[in-house]
Amino acid sequence: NSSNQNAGSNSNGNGTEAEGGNQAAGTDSVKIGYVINTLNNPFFVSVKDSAEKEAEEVGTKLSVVNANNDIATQLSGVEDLIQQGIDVLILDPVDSAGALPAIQAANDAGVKVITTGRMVEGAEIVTHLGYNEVKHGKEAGWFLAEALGGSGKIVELQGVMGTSTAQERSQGFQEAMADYPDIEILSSQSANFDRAEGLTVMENLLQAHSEIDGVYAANDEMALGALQAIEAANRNGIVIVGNDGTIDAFHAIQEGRIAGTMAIYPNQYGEKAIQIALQVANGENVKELIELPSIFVSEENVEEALSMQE
Amino acid sequence: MTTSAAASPANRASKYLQFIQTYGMLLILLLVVAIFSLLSSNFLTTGNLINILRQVSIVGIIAVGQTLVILTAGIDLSVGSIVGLSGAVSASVTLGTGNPLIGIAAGLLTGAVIGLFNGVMVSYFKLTPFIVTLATMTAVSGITLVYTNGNPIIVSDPVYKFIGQGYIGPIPFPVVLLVVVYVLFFFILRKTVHGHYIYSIGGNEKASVLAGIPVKKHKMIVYTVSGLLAGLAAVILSARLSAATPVAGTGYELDAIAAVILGGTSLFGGKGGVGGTLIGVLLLGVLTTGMNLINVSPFYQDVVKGAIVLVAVLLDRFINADTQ
Amino acid sequence: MTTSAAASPANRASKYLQFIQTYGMLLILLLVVAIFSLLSSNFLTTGNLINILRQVSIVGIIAVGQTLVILTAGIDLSVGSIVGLSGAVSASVTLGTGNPLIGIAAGLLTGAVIGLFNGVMVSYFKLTPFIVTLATMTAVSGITLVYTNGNPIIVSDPVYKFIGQGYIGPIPFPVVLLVVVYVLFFFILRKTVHGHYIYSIGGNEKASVLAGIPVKKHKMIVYTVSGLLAGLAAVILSARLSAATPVAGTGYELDAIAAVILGGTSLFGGKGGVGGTLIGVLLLGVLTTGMNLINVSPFYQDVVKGAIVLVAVLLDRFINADTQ
Amino acid sequence: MSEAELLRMDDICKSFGPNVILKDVHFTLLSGQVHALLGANGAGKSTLMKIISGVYTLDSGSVTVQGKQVSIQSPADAKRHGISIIHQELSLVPEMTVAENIYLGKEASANAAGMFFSKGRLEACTEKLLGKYGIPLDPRARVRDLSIGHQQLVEIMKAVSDESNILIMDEPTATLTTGETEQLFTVIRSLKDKGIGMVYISHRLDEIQEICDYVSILKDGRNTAEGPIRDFSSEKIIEHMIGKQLEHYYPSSDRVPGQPVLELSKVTKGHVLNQVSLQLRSGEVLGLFGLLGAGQTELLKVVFGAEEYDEGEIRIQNQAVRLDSPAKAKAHGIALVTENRKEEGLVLEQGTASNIALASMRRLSRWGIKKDGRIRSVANHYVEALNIKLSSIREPVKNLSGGNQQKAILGKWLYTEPNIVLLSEPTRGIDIGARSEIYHLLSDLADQGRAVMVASSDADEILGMCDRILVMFNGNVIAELKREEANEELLMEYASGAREKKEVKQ
Ligand SMILES: Nc1ncnc2c1ncn2[C@@H]1O[C@H](COP(=O)(O)OP(=O)(O)OP(=O)(O)O)[C@@H](O)[C@H]1O
Ligand SMILES: Nc1ncnc2c1ncn2[C@@H]1O[C@H](COP(=O)(O)OP(=O)(O)OP(=O)(O)O)[C@@H](O)[C@H]1O
Ligand SMILES: O[C@@H]1[C@@H](O)[C@H](O)OC[C@H]1O
Ligand SMILES: [Mg+2]
Ligand SMILES: [Mg+2]
Repeated sequence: NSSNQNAGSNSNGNGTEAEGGNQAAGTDSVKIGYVINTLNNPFFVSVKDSAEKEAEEVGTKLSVVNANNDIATQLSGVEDLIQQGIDVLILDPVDSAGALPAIQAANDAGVKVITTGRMVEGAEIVTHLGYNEVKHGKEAGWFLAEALGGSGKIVELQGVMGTSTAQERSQGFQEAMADYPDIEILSSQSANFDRAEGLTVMENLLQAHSEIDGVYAANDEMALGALQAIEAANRNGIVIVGNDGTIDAFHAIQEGRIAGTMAIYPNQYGEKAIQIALQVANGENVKELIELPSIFVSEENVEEALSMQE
Repeated sequence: MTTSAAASPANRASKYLQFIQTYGMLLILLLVVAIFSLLSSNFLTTGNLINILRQVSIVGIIAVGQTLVILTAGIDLSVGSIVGLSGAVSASVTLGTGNPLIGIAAGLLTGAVIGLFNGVMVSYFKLTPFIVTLATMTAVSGITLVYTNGNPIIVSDPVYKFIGQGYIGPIPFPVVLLVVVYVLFFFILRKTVHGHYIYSIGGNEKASVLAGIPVKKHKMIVYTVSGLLAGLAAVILSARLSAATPVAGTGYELDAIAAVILGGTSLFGGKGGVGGTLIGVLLLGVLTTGMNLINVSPFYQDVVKGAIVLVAVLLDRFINADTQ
Repeated sequence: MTTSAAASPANRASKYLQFIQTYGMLLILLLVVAIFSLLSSNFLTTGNLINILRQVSIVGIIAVGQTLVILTAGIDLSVGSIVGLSGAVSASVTLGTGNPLIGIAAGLLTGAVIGLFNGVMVSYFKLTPFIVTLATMTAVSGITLVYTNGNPIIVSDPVYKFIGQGYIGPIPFPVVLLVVVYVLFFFILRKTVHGHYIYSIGGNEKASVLAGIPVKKHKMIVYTVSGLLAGLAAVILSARLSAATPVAGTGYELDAIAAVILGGTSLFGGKGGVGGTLIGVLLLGVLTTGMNLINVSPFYQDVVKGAIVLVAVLLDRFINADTQ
Repeated sequence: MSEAELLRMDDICKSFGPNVILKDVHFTLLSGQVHALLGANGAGKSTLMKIISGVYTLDSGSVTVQGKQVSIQSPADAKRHGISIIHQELSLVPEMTVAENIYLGKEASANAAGMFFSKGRLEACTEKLLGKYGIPLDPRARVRDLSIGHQQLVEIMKAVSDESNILIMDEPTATLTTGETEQLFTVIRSLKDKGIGMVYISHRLDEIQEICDYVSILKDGRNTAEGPIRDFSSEKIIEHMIGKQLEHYYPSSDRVPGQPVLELSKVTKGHVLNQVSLQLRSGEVLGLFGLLGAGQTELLKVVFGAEEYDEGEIRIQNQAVRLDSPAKAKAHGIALVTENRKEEGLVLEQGTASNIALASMRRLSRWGIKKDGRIRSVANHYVEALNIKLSSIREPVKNLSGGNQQKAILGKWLYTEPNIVLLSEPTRGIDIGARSEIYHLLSDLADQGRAVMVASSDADEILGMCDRILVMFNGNVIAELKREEANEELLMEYASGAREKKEVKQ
């Protein structure tokens, strides 16, 4: 059912020009390479699935390579795709740094490059489908603060230390908290974007602090892990906020077990990346910067969000 | 007999040394516990100690299998990936059949079958354990992704969840399982012929073959058990999370191996046991929890952890200076 | 003498066996290359072969140091973390001083110092290599985070970038370095006293001590070299990427160890060499690139990779069946 | 007991790669027979025995056990056919106790319940077994802590406790003293009475004469002679083994020793060495005689810096020295030929050339780079001089026969051109021809003015080759004897503590 036509209609501020233009002549001869930063979490798995689905629908060749969260693997993947003879490269960078040589290599080989997710400074690209992780951290932080009425004790679960996603989301979150002097961050700990670690770190934090009002988690996997810990400890009433907008998180929001998540619709993300790649391949004009739909999902809009995530 | 007379005190001394050797690390564990207790009043509480035990139960159980494998001078790198696949299988079969027991059995079986495969490759095809289990690890993580399509599987069956979240009296069920597994394998290593052969194979495989011991069979069993225990750990983990995630277990093999070696089992086989492993597991668990509790910045946690492990083994070395 | 007469053919035969033993894996590598060439017309092109060499240069260089360590019956788990820290140091010092040579020296030195530390702990304090280097690995990753504050460091100095992105004629500079390192250490292992001692220490440490060899010193050197080479790999990596990221290098130790063991070096020391390691490195590199080229879905890549590695070692075992 | 045929091997061939090791060998063992299998180092004795005990498989030929043709593929198969072997090389689990080693693989025979394991019951069984044969071992002692001789006793008892019909002993006495050897003979005689057939391999011909009924001799992997022992004098055996007669088995010596080069005063180490004082002069061969565990090995290791000592002083050329590592001792011109070749002597995976070069790399290199040509020629020199039988100087020494391995170790140390040569059981496992060559070699060293100190538990060899003899008992040097005044009885009396301390000259 998910026709690609609705991509722009219900998301905030996207600027795709070429709705319907993806059936243009020559789709089947276009080869797209997609280097995706990781498949280690459901979010990016959805991105990949939706991209593959879209490619199949429009009948174009798509090769997906997993960079495995490693910039060297990312570069190798790009090089391998160039050897394969792709026309357009979609690069979902592992990090805001370290992608430049990969993009250059593609340009040198005459491959057009689109980046998604993180912006790569100084790169020669056709367009960027982006979002802003600092902003995400901030928005999620604001929501949490407001949900607590502007005061309370909270903990932060960070992602893999040293990755730009973790850094930027944490930065945004901290900036948001700066606006709320009555909110005390009891502890910031890393749970490596992992559900099982979210569980154990939260168990420890629950041991350490008899009063916790809120949890900010840099992704939904950690938020869901923390949720298990909190429920098992019967520490009811702790407000949990995550990032990503995975199906599991939406269900938990529906059930009222977590408060909200900063959602970047992964299925639209993959789908749109393919559509734009095709436009680029066909020499159509695209905007230099296309902002990906991202929206904070809470109890209020979770049904709508779920219906979009099919 | 001139020697028997002299032997007894020597024997006693060697037992004493062995005690210190195994329990030198215990002293260090107690020291670390004492330090954390001073630094955080929440550390030395029943609640937190139970918390720690529950947290270490998963890697702790895996580490038992790893101990057996390492005692035979092998290694099993596939256990982490087994946690991923076994968890997915047991969760999905539970959902599919509606019967948690069938699901759990399927999860355990998955682990045992992968372990058996490793064991056959190592024993009968004489392949290097490191490469075999590394290859299995890679393949099994791939299979997990294919099987789950990369998505987590939610399980809410109460019986299933009990494995990870239930209690027997005040004791969490995973802790009960942990204790049962350690007691059982302590017994197996000490009191059964199989356990005896594990030591002899690791101590001198050639001599064991020459003694007519069915070395291949026993090695195969050991890898199978390691897989089975990883399957059990998978069930506990997914039950604890009410979900099986495809990345579950990543890196657990290294934690388990570290615990085994910290606990005094030699990578060259033949020396050590599950008692030491438990201490190693606890030491690593206490470190993680302790640092969360005293709120060490995540940037510094690894520095502190690495340093403490190093100091621990250095201290242990000085305690054991003469026994080498 | 009866022996000299018999010696020649036997000698030749044993050389032949040794050739097959080392190069059995080479045959398998060639087989894999042939298969990929059939499956993708883009595979067997000069461009792609150079591409593969450049890609494997980083882990390839690390694997040389790892080979030396493993030959002494040790292991070095810290190399991956050294890549992170050395890269950060060399990038930041390059930025700070404006002098890429000083930066590169600082990066290499960082690696060597960490390696030296490992070496001292293993040789002089007699700690288990596995635990020491695991602890260093943990601590060093932490230090990298603290040092970089978790942020990447961009370097755009052209001299610096040349190390990773430059060419000598048609050959990428990292490939030149790779070749130099392999040739150098092939020579060191075969033709120098230090190399001779590496084998004797790994083959029988006790006998080496009793032969009056300064075993501790040589072990220490080996770990230092391993750290130094990881530092070199770090410089190449950061130069290739024009950036050093704090998580760079994570997991490279396992890739390097896998290559070493695939290449026929025994984890128990004393047997093997860098020739085999190069083959192991290439096999793993060819697999990754080949699968990308023939467009194997990422979920299936691990399954295929694990399976091929397993088949490779099985084939190798059959080729070598008599030599065991 | 009737002389039933227990074992029969016909037309046995075995090659390793292109090397033909055994060619059409036949061998027959009767019930109650002690059958000597003789031959020079590398003749193929161990290989033949490994074929019947399931370690190697034969290329062609047939094996018949008690009239039935059998195929033996593994040690377990061999045991099932009632064949046990005491291997030439120790195959014990060092971390385990004496009892655990003796009953390894047959725990069930000592335990009631098959699956469970009771250390206590094993120990009781071991106690009984050891008591029966009067072997002085503690069932609970860890094998790692035993001297190599005691380890050998464990190995023997391990095979004896199998209660097999066929028992193969591959150089069981190489590490035993005369006393222990006598004990073993008692064991052998009692097994013989039970009709057990035994294959006995040894390089000590006097033992052969004493205990064996029948002799088979191999040379270069072929049968050369066999028959009842009464038809074989030692001279005849030697001739069949090495193809010629041996003259001047021991060297004659009329040296005049020079100045002391090594002096120990009151060196003490735990319970192992007690106030040991001695002098070693240039131009002499000094013998160190003692029973198992008397401390000779420890003494040599202390002098070589391989083990620490608690008190006392060591002087070299009148200079007090602190030898805290073998490297330092080597720098002082000391060499130590260790007794345990596999553990302490050889890098098994490496070739003979590499092993011989190992202790002299400094001389065999320049700027840290090996002189490969020089290494080869040195190795070839010692292969020739010591008559080491091998197929290539690069072939891993693990493939050499036991005696040839021992020679490779000797070569390694001879090439260091030491001034002070310490040797611990240097002829262990070496055939009679080569043994004599080694005696002459050591004598030549002394003639050149070097100082040689040999620890041995073989009284005959001590008496035959040494200018002066020190006897050790319980960590003490209790007697010093001149060659002329010494004889075997006297040595044994001192060594067993039956005779009180004799004044030791300082
Ligand atoms: N595994 C092997 N590979 C290659 N050659 C071998 C192997 N085992 C033995 N040999 C060779 O076979 C020959 C016979 O060896 P064997 O051990 O049977 O001699 P032996 O008669 O027992 O000598 P010793 O008296 O020294 O023990 C030797 O030349 C030896 O080098
Ligand atoms: N590492 C050790 N731990 C405990 N006891 C030891 C150790 N090494 C040696 N011993 C004991 O020290 C004593 C002296 O041993 P040593 O090897 O010097 O005897 P030896 O006289 O050379 O005997 P042999 O004739 O068997 O070579 C023995 O009783 C031995 O068991
Ligand atoms: O959204 C996150 C992604 O950006 C990061 O790279 O990996 C973890 C995810 O949850
Ligand atoms: Mg022999
Ligand atoms: Mg001795």
